[in-house]
Amino acid sequence: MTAIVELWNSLHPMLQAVIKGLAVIGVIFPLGGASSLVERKVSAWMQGRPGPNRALPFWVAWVPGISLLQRLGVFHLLADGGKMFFKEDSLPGHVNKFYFLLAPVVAMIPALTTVTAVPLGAYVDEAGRVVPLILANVDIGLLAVFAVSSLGVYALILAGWASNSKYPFLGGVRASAQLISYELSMTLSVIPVFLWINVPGGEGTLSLAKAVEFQSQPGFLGGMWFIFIMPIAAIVFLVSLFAETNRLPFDMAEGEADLVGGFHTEYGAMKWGLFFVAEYAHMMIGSAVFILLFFGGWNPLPWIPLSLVVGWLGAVSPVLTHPIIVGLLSLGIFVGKVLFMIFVFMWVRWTVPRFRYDQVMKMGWQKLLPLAIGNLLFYAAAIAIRDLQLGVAYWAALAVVTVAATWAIFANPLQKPAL
Amino acid sequence: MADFVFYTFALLTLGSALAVVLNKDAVNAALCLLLSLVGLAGLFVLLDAALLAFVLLLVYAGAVVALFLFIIMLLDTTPGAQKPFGKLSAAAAVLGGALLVVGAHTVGINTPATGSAAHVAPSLKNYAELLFTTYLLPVQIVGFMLLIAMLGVIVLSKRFSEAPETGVGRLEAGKAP
Amino acid sequence: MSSAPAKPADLVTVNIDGKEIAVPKGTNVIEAAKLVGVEIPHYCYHPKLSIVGNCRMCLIEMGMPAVDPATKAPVMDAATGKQKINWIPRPQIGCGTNASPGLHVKTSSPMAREAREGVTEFLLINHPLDCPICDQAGECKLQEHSTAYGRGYSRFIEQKNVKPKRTQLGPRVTLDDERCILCSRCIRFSKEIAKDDVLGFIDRGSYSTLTCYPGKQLENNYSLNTVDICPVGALTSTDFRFKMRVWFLKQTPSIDTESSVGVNTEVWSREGVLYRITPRRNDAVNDTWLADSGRMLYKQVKADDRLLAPAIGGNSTGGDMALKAAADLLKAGSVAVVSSGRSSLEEQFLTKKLADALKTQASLVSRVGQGDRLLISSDRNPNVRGALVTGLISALPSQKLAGLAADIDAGKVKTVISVGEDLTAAGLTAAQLAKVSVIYLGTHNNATSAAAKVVIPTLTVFEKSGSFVNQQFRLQKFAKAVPGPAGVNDDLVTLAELVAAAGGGILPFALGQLWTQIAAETKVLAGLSHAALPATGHLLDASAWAGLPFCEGETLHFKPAAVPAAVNA
Amino acid sequence: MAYVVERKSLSLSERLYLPQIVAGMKVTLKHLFKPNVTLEYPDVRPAIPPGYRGVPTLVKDPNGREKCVSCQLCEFVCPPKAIRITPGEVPANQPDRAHVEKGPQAFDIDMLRCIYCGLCQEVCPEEAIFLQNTFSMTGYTRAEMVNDKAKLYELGGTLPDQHFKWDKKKAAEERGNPHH
Repeated sequence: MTAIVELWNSLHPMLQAVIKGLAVIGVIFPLGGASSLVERKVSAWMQGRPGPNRALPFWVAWVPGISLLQRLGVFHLLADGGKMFFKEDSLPGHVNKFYFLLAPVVAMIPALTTVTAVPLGAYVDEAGRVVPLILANVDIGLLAVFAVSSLGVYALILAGWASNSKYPFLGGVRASAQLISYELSMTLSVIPVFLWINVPGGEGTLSLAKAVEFQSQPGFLGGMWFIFIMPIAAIVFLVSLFAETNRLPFDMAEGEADLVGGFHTEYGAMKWGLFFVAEYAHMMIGSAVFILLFFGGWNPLPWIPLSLVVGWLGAVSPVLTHPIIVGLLSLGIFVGKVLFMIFVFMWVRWTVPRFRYDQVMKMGWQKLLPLAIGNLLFYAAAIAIRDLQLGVAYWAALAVVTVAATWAIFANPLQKPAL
Repeated sequence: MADFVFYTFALLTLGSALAVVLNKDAVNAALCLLLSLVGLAGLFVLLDAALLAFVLLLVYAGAVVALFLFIIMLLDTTPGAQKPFGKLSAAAAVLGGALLVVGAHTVGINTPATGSAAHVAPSLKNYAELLFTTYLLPVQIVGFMLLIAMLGVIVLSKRFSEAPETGVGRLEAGKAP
Repeated sequence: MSSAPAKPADLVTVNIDGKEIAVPKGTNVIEAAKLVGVEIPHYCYHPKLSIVGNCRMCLIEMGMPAVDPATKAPVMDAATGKQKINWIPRPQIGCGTNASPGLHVKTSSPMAREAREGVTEFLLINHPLDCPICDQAGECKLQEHSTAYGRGYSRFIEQKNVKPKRTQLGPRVTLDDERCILCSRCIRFSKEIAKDDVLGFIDRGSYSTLTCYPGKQLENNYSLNTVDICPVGALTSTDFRFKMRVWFLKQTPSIDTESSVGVNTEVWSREGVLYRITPRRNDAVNDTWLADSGRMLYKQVKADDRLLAPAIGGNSTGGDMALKAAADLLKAGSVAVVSSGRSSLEEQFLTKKLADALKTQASLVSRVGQGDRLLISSDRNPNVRGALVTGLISALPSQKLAGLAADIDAGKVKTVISVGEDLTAAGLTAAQLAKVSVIYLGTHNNATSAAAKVVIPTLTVFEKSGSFVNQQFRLQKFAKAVPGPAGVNDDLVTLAELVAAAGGGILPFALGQLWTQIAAETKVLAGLSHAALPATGHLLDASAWAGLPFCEGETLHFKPAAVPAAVNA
Repeated sequence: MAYVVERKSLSLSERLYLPQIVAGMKVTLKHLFKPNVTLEYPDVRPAIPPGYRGVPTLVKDPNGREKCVSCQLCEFVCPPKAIRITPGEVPANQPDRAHVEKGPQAFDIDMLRCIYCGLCQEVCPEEAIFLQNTFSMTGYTRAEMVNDKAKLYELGGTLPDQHFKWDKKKAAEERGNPHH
């Protein structure tokens, strides 16, 4: 095991980076594909159906127990992938060919680039410090994720426009308006978290690893995940995340009931498949960020940080505290949480019907954005009162203002826009 | 290595900026602008100004250019339909060029040569402190200007879209046999 | 029946179901009831046959105004203030009861209904009830009246009578004796109308059976009329037997083309296929009859020798090519036009335009056969008088084209265009035909089409609309029953194009527009239009042709004018 | 006249969406663990209930004789005009059927048109046409989807006859006139 570590350390840093990058991509891509199968299975089970369970290549049919994999539809995944690669990749005659071909590639770029700034786990080094597993541990991690993923909208705009056809165009227009609208509330909703993290006198940071670190402290408030501290922010972020990833109930850009297939109507084969994988990659990155910020990252449970678990493992056997083991453990916990979030995405998709486009816009601008701003103001005030130790009177004033504002928004049964 | 990356990004930035001006198709121009911004962000990263780079990407590349594209696609501008190079454009070009030279010169004499003195990577905290202390007034002024511009746009677009509804033409249209 | 309006003195007022109506004296109650819109069910009664009253279906309740037997003074009803009616306690037959002044009739009183229900039950006792295989189903009087007056189930538990099911009464008529209700319509028709007394009943009671006299057959040319008038499915047409249920068939009014009588017919078709032809009632022409020979004419539509494609010099070609070839021949000049008495009036009008454009006089071929004094006249062309009306010809045609033959021999004619006439049959020899270029417009192959330079197929009378003028100078229209074969143009289109090619100007070929021009240019047709022609035809003013020696003898509703008949025979 | 239906104003939890969505998710989650209700069709065949209206077929009587007399009532009543019959006379050399006189020469049902309404079965006076259990009809060409007479009898088979209408008729014919 040590040999592996030494071999790894002996590699050129550039080569290390390339291998790490490839490893992450090598996980994201198949996970995107597998998610499509899971989506089919989950939807089927929720609807009382068995889902895909037919495909079985004849040359493996003799393997005992293979029928379980068959019932789980694993070979459908292979068949779907194979189909994507080998079916005829038609290029309609009326499209703008350059942008038409560019769009799926553009869709993949932000999906894969954002991974670099997302910590995927952590290990405890010899000095006892928790070191995050991250490709580029930059100070402004969250901003990098937001910035790069905001470029994802170009894929939809370009696909819609280059298709030179009504429905894709409408899909592209919808997508761009929706993504820009919800980016605001999304960004605003995470600011309280970092206000909370960046205590006075400390180092200013936007690092996601720092956010996890903050949730792994000892003590009641220290081990508390942010979902408990600022639930409104978490909800606003989650809803915006659904909108940003174009998932139901916000998949206005596809809207097969009214737009055939939305921006990807004219696409087929692997070009379409890239959009598909990009959507799942977006979901995964978004879920990862959500979990890092609000659900304690790679900590198994609230108030039970990873380091505590490592302590327990050390009590069982010192071998288990080896960085590789701990790294894999944290990675497992984190990926498990992310996959559960993916499941939540599917769960919501097969529960809630699609919004109308005017409802989407109304919710974004008239509900979520004011809510995010109010949330930000509330926590700014709260943090100020806490840090400056202004005393009970100010707490009482904040409580009164909050209650009054809440009453003003919700007490009036008339459907006035909130705030 | 760093030089190679710098020249690559510089070439990308300048080349696509030139393409923005020279391109006849508005969509192409907007996308070249995007490329130029990405290149600029890369240059910022080389200068260890990662925050600036990603804010640039987030605000300009992610939102502003997307809105440009949005408008261009909705208006369906046909390439080659713009007006010829007029006197006003020439004057604007001369003025802009002069400003560029002055600005570059000012920046050149005010900036210490590379490699000298305390070159500290600007942290998030530095930016925040400067923004909320030294540059608080400019930030607020710029914010108000943007607000005023936004309100102006809303008022202008409202008036134009409502004009035919209250105008005489509509009444007459109703009376037409 | 007299067509002159009845004088008021001949009218008597009767009261049917409470409605007063004035009817000619002698009208029976069934006809009188029809005038007030009441249908009295009947089987044996037929308006054109004698009355026997043996089916008892038309039973009605009848009464006369009461008079005091002693003083002959009307007996008044105190309650209503009207004359009291003495109702006869037993039902009377409607067909045998003639209108008399003051007659009161109840057609649907409980007594009349009960009587009809009883008659229906008796008729159905031995009826085989094989409607699913019966050709009459759908137009069967027994079926209709059983629906109205039957009880829906049978109280007859004994064995039904068994009679022969497939008796050949003649070459065209098959008898199913089990279905026969012994109304004797067929017997009366044979005796009274066809004057061929071959049918009769033998045996008694439920053994009664319709049969031919020993050694005789129902084989006269009107035998199928017995099938028409049979109220049940007993007499069936051997030709139409088991071919198609009548409710699928579309009825199109048409005219029988076999002679100048112009019998009104109904053509029954389904999806472009003809199935049968039946007479259409026209009291001024054919009453309700039609000759058997006229019923078989529909077979020419699907005949093997039908011309289906245009040809030049015997080789099939496109319609445009054939028209162009014909046009070239016409432009070359020295053309003779042979027209036909079988063409419709509209075609004859266009043919006249063609002859005018070619500066020639069209000739017509007459066909003379033996008339049967009923519905087949000796002039076997349906529309010779149409040619006179349109001015295509001014004198009656002869049977042979002697003049044309002479012209060909003299070399005066280079091209002959024949509109539906077989020139060989009209007296031209093969050698004469070989000397000229023949343009033949026709429906079937014959010696002329074989010898023709250009052949343009045309439509049969069932595939086009138009009109004929019959021997009474009655203008009668016929309508398109089925579409023509693919690729065959309407005859009017073909002729209009030929006229245009010959330099006669652009003529309309749509029936409505063409009639506007025909009515404008033809004096006796002024003010008429094809669309507005009544179903029974329009009698034209024939005074202009009164002196012509037509060859026809007397037929059912036609008396020849007193001119020497032999002149043209 | 149109009139406006006043809608009940939404309650707070309804306006917040989230409680409603969570309630919905509870329902879907319950279904996630419920057993499947799908019939895995080609492996598991559905039980056809009595009275099922499958592919229309022609049936023969217990003696193996054609029941249809080509009365064409089914052709007449068929709403999508899927049935096409060419009637014909039963030749005299069929001793056990000649007394029926009439039978179909050709009998085609276009299954691309058929809507399985069952009116043909309803209207048939001879009880010769039945919609039976077959529910799956496939073919590669349009022509294959037209069931001709032979196919219809193959699909239909033989059904018990309750009336023996034509047998009685034949017996009466052979007996002659028994009364008097």
